Amino acid sequence: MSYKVVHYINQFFANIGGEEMAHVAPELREGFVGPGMALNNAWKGEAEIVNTIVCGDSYFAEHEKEAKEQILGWVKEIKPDFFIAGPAFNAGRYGYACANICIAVQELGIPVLTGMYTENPGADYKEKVMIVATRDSAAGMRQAAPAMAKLAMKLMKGEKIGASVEEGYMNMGIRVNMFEKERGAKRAVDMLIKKLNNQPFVTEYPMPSFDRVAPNPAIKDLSKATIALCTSGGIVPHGNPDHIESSSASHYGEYDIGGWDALTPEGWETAHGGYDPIYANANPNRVLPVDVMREFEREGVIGKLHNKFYTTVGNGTAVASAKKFAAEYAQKLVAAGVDAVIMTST
Amino acid sequence: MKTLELGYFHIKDIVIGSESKIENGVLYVDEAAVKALVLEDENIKDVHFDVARPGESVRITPVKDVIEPRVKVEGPGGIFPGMISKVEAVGSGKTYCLKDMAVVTAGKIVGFQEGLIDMSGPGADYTPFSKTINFCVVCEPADFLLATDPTATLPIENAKKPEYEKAVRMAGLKVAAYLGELARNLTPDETETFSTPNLKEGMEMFPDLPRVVYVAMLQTQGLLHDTYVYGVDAKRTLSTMLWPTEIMDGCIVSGNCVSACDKNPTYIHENNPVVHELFKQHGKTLNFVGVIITNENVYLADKQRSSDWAAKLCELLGVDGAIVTQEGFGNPDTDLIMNTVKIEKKGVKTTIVTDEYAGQDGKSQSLADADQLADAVVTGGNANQVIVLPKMDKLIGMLDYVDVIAGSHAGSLREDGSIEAEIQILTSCNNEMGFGKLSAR
Amino acid sequence: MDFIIVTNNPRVRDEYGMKYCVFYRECSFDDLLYFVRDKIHKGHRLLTHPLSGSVKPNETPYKSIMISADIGRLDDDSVALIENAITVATSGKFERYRQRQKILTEEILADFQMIDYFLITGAIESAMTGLR
Amino acid sequence: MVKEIERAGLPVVHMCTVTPISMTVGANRIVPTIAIPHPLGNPALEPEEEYKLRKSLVAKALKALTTEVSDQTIFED
Repeated sequence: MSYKVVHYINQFFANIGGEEMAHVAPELREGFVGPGMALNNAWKGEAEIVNTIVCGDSYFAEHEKEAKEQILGWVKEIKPDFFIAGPAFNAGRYGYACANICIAVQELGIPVLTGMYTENPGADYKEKVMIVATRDSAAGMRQAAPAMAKLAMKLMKGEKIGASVEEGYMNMGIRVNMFEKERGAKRAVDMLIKKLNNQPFVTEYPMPSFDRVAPNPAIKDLSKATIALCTSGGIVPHGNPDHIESSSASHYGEYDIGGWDALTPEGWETAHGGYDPIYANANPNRVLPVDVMREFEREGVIGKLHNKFYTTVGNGTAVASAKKFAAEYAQKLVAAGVDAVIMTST
Repeated sequence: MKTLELGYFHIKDIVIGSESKIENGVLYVDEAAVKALVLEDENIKDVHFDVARPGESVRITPVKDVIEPRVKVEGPGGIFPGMISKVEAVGSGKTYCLKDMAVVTAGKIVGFQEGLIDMSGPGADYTPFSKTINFCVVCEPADFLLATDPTATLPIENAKKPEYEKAVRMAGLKVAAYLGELARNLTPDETETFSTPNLKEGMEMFPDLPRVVYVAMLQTQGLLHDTYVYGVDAKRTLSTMLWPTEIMDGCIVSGNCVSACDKNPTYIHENNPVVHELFKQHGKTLNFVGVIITNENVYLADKQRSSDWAAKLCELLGVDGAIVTQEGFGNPDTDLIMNTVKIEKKGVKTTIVTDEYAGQDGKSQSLADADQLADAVVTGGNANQVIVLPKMDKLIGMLDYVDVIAGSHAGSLREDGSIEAEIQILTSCNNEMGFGKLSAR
Repeated sequence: MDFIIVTNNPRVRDEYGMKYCVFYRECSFDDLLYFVRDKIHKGHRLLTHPLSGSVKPNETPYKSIMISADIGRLDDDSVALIENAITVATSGKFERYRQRQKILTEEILADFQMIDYFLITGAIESAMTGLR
Repeated sequence: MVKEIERAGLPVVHMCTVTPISMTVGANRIVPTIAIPHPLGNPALEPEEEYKLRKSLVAKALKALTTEVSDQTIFED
């Protein structure tokens, strides 16, 4: 009995056509198509592509919901042991489709794998789905197919997966131990020699990175602007009705301050576990300055104070989730026509 | 020019008997003689010896220190200066080493003590001391150290523990020096020579090579966290310089055994891997200038001062590059980042060696401190990785404490004798001088 | 340097309580870190590293931390150190020790107290010899 | 978090006591505040004085929002 595999490819690799045919809707075919042959050969009968799903890259990008529904429907029917997509090399929309369809199939409990070039936008999903790093063009198929086939077979068999550099997948943000060929001291000396000679070197532990976003243009006319308040100081309605946790919060709060001229200790408090709460509880405006914002509103200094504020506890503990929360409520602020934000931190 | 010749005797087996000698690669140990040596210290009530060989089903725990026996046969000073020999400066002449073996001191000092060496099985892949023939020295504390004070709420008077720690530390060094002495008048199997030019000579000899210094951070925080240099507790020292060969004569010895995975036992100081790898490149791709030693203290002003001095010495020497190695986790990460950032800011390129505590799932932040200037990192792997160590036929030491040693948890010691724990209980498995091949991505 | 030792280690309280300014609190390791954090927010400076020693957070229940007696401007470095220490100690990676603390014997607790006592002793020596 | 708001296209001013942390998290407009437990207040002051202090800090933040910056900028006064 060999493992049943479903393979996802785009219109180009199915030989339907290039950009001009990128609009084609998903189509289910029997057996392998195009690059699937190389995978099948590498598996030597231990696994076999039973079906190939072909989808146009533009179609997937523009009709993601429909495409996913259709494809997941087929996958549920076929019940494969494994789902493999691509490799997409440097094709951006193809990479995006491969990563996203893999994430969706993975949620069904079916192991998945895709492959693409490290700078493909789809590679942004490398922490969510295992992605084999390939070269930047289809000329790299000869290396990519066997590499993907080998790792796929390990996943199908449920074997232990080594560190990213050993297996050739992109680092998923999880530290995995491995044995190197050389001892650490030699690796350190070799790395230093490269660094001294201005040659490229790869650190074994990249320091947490701090990317930057360029500043947005300033507000031209404050008196017409809607300003929103946000805080990582954990200000919540008294009694913390949404049970925002004092640290590593799993959600953020969205609260209406319409009708509040100032925050009162009876109405508001802090849920933050990261500092002594007595001062904020005595006067919550010390963290979220609703009182002075209202005065600025009355004075016409600002157009309007947005009637909702967003709150998180910012202990720095859950950087990733804080990021997610902010990204989410930032969209709400944009949609509500807010022009600028004052964020207070404790 | 400072030159030291090391003579290597490859030890094939160790036999405990009634005579001490090295013959045909076999080390014979007179049990009564070494016992008398160890019991010279009244803090030790009893001692017994055992031999553990690679591949045997043997577990040694709790390990305190690991030492390679050496003897100084030519040149000033003696082995382990300031501890065993008088404090004269070493690092030149000729020194003999008993290779492929080690003296391992074991026995409980504190109740949560760790350090485990498996001579076979999966654990053996992680600790370098599964590959050496180990002469184990298992000590027992004197009764007066254990005397129960009937008025005390605590069952054991632990005020004397520092004395006992010292007694066991010295016992290991004395036995290693005694065994090393057996090689004094013999001919080594092979020799290797290490030479370091002084600054002026080095500049003239290798005008075009980048000049590199090695910055070794020594753990110096308190009892069971200490390191000694020429007999001085290194927490009371300023960052200073050594010839690389001084280390080979045992001028740095370890008093460290808490969190065994990333402590540098004396053996690893003697065989400092960074020193050896830099010597291999010396005169070829770089000019190895020397060693800066600096400490890792608890007091923040000490950290500030020591890292300032390490960076200042780099600046004074005008080096192009530096390798920085660490010892321990947590607050030493702060020293590591302070050293690295300050040295980089002097315009000196650095590579650092550390290890990680990324959690059992590998998802936590690996280091307690970080900086973008530390862009060239070698890692000794994630110490939180879980491992199951099968039961061994023979135990040297005691297992009473496996349930409480770092990296283990209640129920670590299973009924079948196997142990489920994090790899951090294995001696030197995440070594931060780059002694091993373990890494992580 | 005038200092305050904040500790949950009875041995440090007993040995140094009469000699130096010692704040003893009967609390967990984490709570001690939070207590020190609040002090730092009020303008005290950290004088010792909050993760001193190789005994892991939660492995030992005891911790002694030295802070400045004087209150000044908020010290950024102290804030970063204590926040990092809290992040590390509460990250969950030392969670299994928390369970283990329940099974520690009196003897082992005494040993943990002793190690912490020696760590802070070294710091006291440094603090007594230096003015800054 | 400030970065995510900036990324969404909204100018944002970060009012924060530990400005190095604010720099690290990538805020572009930064206004230093009083203390961690009470960034926009000072319990040692009389309520009216404290209110004035808060108002001056928020005014500084509003000014920051109307000031073009090209890089991370701390608005000290």
